[in-house]
Amino acid sequence: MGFENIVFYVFAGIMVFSALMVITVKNPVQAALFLVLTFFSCAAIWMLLEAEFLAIALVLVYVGAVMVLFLFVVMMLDINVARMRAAFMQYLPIGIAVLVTMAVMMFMVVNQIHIDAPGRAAANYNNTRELGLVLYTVYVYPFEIAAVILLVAIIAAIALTLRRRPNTKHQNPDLQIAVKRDDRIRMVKMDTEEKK
Amino acid sequence: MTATLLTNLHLATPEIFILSMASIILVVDLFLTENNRYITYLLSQFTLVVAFLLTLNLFSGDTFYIFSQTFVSDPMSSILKLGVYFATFVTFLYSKDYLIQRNIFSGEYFVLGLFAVLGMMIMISASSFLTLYLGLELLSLCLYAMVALQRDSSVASESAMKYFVLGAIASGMLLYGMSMLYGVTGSLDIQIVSQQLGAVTNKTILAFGLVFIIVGVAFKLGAVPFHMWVPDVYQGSPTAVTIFIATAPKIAAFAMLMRLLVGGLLEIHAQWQGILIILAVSSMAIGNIVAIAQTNIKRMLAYSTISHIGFLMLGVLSGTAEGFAASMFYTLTYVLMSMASFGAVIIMSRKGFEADKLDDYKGLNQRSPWLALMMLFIMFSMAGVPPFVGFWAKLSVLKAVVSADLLWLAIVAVVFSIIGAFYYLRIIKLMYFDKAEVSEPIECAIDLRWVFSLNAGLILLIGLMPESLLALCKQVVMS
Amino acid sequence: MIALTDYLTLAAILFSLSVAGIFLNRKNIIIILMSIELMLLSVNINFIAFSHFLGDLSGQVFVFFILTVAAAEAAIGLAILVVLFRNKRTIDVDELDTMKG
Amino acid sequence: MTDNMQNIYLWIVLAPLIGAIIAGLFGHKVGRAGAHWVTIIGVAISCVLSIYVFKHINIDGGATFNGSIYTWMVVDGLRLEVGFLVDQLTSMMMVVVTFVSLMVHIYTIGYMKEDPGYQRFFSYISLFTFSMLMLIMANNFMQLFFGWEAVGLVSYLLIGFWYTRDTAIYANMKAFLVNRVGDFGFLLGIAGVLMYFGSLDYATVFAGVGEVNGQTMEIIPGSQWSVMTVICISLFIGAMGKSAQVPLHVWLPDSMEGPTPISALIHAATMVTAGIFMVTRMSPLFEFSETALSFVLVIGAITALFMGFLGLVQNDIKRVVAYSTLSQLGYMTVALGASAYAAGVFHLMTHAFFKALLFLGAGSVIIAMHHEQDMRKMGGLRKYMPFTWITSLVGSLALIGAPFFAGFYSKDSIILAVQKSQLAGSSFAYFAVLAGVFITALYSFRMYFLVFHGKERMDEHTREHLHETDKVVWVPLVLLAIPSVVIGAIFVGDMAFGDFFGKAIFVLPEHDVLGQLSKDFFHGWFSMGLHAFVPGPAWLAAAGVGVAWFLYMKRPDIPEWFEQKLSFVHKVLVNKYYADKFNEVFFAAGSVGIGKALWKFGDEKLIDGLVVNGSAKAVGYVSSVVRHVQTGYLYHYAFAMIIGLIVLMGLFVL
Repeated sequence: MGFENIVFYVFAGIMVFSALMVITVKNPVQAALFLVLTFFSCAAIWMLLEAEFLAIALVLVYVGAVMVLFLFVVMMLDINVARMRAAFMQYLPIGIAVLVTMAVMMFMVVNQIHIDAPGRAAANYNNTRELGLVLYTVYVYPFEIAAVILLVAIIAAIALTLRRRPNTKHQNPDLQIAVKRDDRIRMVKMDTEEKK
Repeated sequence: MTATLLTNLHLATPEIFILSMASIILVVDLFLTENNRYITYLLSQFTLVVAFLLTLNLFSGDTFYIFSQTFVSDPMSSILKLGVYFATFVTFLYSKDYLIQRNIFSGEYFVLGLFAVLGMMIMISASSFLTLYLGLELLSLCLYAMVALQRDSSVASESAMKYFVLGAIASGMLLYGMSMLYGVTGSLDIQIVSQQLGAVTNKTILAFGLVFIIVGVAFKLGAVPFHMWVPDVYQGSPTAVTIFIATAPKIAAFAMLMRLLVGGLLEIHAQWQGILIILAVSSMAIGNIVAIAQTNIKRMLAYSTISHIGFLMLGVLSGTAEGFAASMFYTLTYVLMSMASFGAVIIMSRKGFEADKLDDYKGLNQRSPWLALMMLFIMFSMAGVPPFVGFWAKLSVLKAVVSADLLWLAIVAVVFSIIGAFYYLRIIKLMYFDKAEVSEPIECAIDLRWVFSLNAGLILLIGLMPESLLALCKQVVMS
Repeated sequence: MIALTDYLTLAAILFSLSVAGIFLNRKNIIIILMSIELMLLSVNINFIAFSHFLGDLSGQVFVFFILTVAAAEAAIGLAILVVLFRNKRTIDVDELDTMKG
Repeated sequence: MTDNMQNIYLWIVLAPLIGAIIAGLFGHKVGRAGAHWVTIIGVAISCVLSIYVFKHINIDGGATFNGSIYTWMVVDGLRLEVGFLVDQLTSMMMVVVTFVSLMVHIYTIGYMKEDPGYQRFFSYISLFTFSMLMLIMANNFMQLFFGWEAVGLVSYLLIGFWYTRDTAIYANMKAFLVNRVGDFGFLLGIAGVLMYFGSLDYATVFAGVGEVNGQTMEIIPGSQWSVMTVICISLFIGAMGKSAQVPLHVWLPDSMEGPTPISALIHAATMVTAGIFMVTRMSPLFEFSETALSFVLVIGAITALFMGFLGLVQNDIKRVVAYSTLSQLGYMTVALGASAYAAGVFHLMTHAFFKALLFLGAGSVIIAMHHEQDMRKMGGLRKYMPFTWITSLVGSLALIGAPFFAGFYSKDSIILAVQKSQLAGSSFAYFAVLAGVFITALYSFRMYFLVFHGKERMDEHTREHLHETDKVVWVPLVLLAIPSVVIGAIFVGDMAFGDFFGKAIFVLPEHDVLGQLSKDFFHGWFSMGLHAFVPGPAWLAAAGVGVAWFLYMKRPDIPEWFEQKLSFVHKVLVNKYYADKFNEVFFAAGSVGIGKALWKFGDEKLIDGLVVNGSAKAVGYVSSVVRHVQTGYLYHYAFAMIIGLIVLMGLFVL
């Protein structure tokens, strides 16, 4: 099973490295791109775990949508990159201490969990189909809630960020179509004037 | 398949109704102009009233599981939902004029509020980690957005950002804990998890997951040291949002505590009891002590919330049905008091003026004896002075703690509540014995006046005859 | 063959990194939001690993929902960030301290 | 008959309440006269009925009453109800409370004549009477506690009655805070009772003493505490707050900011004795804990002696009376500690009359002096105010325990009882109460001489307007003076040494000092009076009066001189002329010095400054430090969460 090991350790290595870069690089654009890399390698690891649908969904949803949103905001907000890095070194020791403590503590516990690996699924096993079967039956209630959550996200995002600026120039087709002759032309009646 | 899926669907009618109405109001609101926006308000209140009746109608002594065991309808969930509707209804009433005066009387406030109510209902009726998490997120997302709703206020957006980041961290931790429990029990269903717990031999992993889960719950409740968001958010949000955050979501957080720790993890009570003791004692200590140094009443009430949360946890940690009932009683009555206290802040505020400094309450008795008297009720009740309801709430949790052989904890709690009494009484002193800095009388709409009197009157009334509510709490917790 | 512990350890490292990231970044809220995404990712790895080793699909379903919620969360988080930036002209964490004490 | 009596009890309680409600809610409708009439009639009904009850139970030997009137609720089998227990002890207290209250009501008409809050005031004092009656007539701990809190509440309302005065508000807050400490103990005591006895009903609790006695509890893990001792001391801490025992006494002198009738009613005659009453009522509990009794004894002794010292150096007439109240409360507490409950309650009764008399007399002086309270600006008032003068003299004589006056019998019973007591601390207590007699006489007559005799030190304007106060003011004085003289002689045989209280008070045979005394010593009131003339406390009192006369009448320069020149002591030794007076002067002036020192350092700095204000400051300080943890920085908040998580993991996982 050498190949599987190689895949796991290579992608795990990339993942940890890129996650580390996400939290340490200066430029938020780079951070976002490293986050994309993290997600990609994570998707690869999920493939190993036979969660094909979620691996694809991760790439599509995260890399395709969420990260683009992040990048969009980063670009939109005009942030001074240079100033952002100050005081990082100062807190690095504490940061490392926290990181190591957490990691060691968590490792000591998760190391105790052992479940024997199941055999590989048959070639015609369709992860997406299986997931779909339960998602629309057993999990129909959570599914509906998730829909509501997305709706709330839309409402909130619009309510918070939509600005109607009175001085922007834009067309209003509704008014353009509804326009009448009288709105545009004014008939002026006047007496004829003699040419002098 | 369909038959099993959709049986007893009527048990979810309140949820379905709220969802439908929230969506309808969202659309209706688009077609309203500024002048008839009150229709949104009326529709929202109508929704809550109907939902109240629907839930009341469904109330029965039995427990049902529907939607493939992800939704539970039991007496406790019905009572807590009724509490949520009531709290939200009163909150909307208090908020209406406040929102109009500040030009944030928008449909979004009510729609998000209703979605938040839906989130709370989902949490209350959750019988699976999945629905619990989704309900929590639905509630939280609505609250984050509501805090930031006053878009031109820089404190509001600052507190929304803090709330959001800390909330996201907390739900991350909660999820981590859930993943651990899923790993050792092999199920997301809280009932099955609780049955499997006995079979788990490695208690360390359980405790590990448990700690993460408690962090998530403690954040939602606002227990020390996961309380840091509470003062900033209470202070920074528009008061109409603060009052919302301070009331109904506490009921939902209590439900979350009950569902997870009592419904799911009662088997390892010995382990979570210790954690809750630490959280409860530090909450009571930090909450009561830091509140003394506050000059902003919203912030002071935030710290007071933290200390009340400490008290609330005392009942749960005792691990007995009596204790759970006491905590439930505490939650419901605390929500009532919190509602009234922020209601007073709203009544005191006017267009362009926030009555959030303690000094604004100086000499209130001369300006409005009625308001001062009601405030006196509220503060006495919060301080735990008989015969107000706060006294019974404190007494019942203390009784639970003592009968769980934790006498020292009860003494510690009493000591902190005495320290706490100081800052409540300071408000009374300000109102009755200090000279008013401004002498203009307080204007207050007639509906607001009635609701506020009713709210404060209830504090006294339940205090005079608490036994029926106490008995109700006991009854629903037992089943 | 890769054991369950390896996946869980990977998730634990990722979780710790995200926690450190939240603490270390004192200037840029966007990085904090990214750290939160990392945290959720680590939880997802846990769930999927358990799901695979237990042979139970519900873990994957949970991840499906976490992904959905995380997307919604990111949208709202970024919306709040935009509002904040409009008000304060900065997203510097150090300057978010008007309320304290 | 029982039904009939039950109605009477109900009316005793309700009459003042009805008066209070009418005067309070419809004050502006009934007017000033209406307000005082309705409340006075209410209290008068209550007083007359109380006297009837007293006669019925104590004199005719009628049945005592113990029953519930109204069940409020039942929680977990715990009944919370309103009920009355009327026995010999209660009926006596009822008479004292309603009688003094009636006098105060009448007197208030004159004292508050010009106050805008007239109706409100009457409403409060009637409300107070109601609460106090509920307290003493309670047959269960819950009602006791409610009455306890209610009298406290009205007392704060009344201390802060003139809320425009800054000092009044400060005094009010102080009274409130100090009493919270006491109430905390009291609540713990009640909680203990509930926990171990499983009931709040007196009768049930007292019946269960046998089972609980000997049990221990573990408050701090690893050490065993006797349940009875813990409960009794907790309850007594409550009594210390209400009855102003050291170190919870600091609120009482300050409470003199309230109107004088209040000082008489609440802070001398009734409310402050609630603690004494409560301990007496709980005698079946206290008897089983010698530790608690010793604690009571020592606290009482300290209060009795040292508060007397403080009385010596006050110049405000009301504060002198206040310190004397403290000291006398100490006497009562000492009696309780010595298991001489009957003597304590007997002193409570006589004290209620003569102290109310002294307060009202002081009030009368204050009215005449146009609200001047400084004794240094008085003097020679005897000529202008004959009634006030005579009644004050009677009151002072009763206070110092002059033979045949009321105070003599009660105070001497206490002293004798303490002498007999075998408890730890009783020899210190004996010394304290004996020395206290001298001090009491000294400060009482210092006040008396400064006010009524000697040079007229007031300004011209005041002197011109000096005259005896209205009839409504001095008639109550006379009515109070009568019992101040005779009541001791009438009741000493029954109350202190007889079986007056029957089953109301329980004393273990080995603690029964009064029983021994009645066999060995007591042969009627007259012989007891005569006995005073053999060397004993009465001589000390006489010496005190003599010294006071010498220091403040004959040679007012001496105290001043002593204060200025410490070398005086030296001169006295050299100068033979002073040698005869040396003992007298040295002792007297010395005690003035001690008083001053105690006042300055003990009371103001240590207890008031350090313990009361200090703890408030400490909490405030901690608060102002801890709040800085909330830095406002998001990463600190997140850090706190992470640290919290790590700590919890460290504690509970690894």
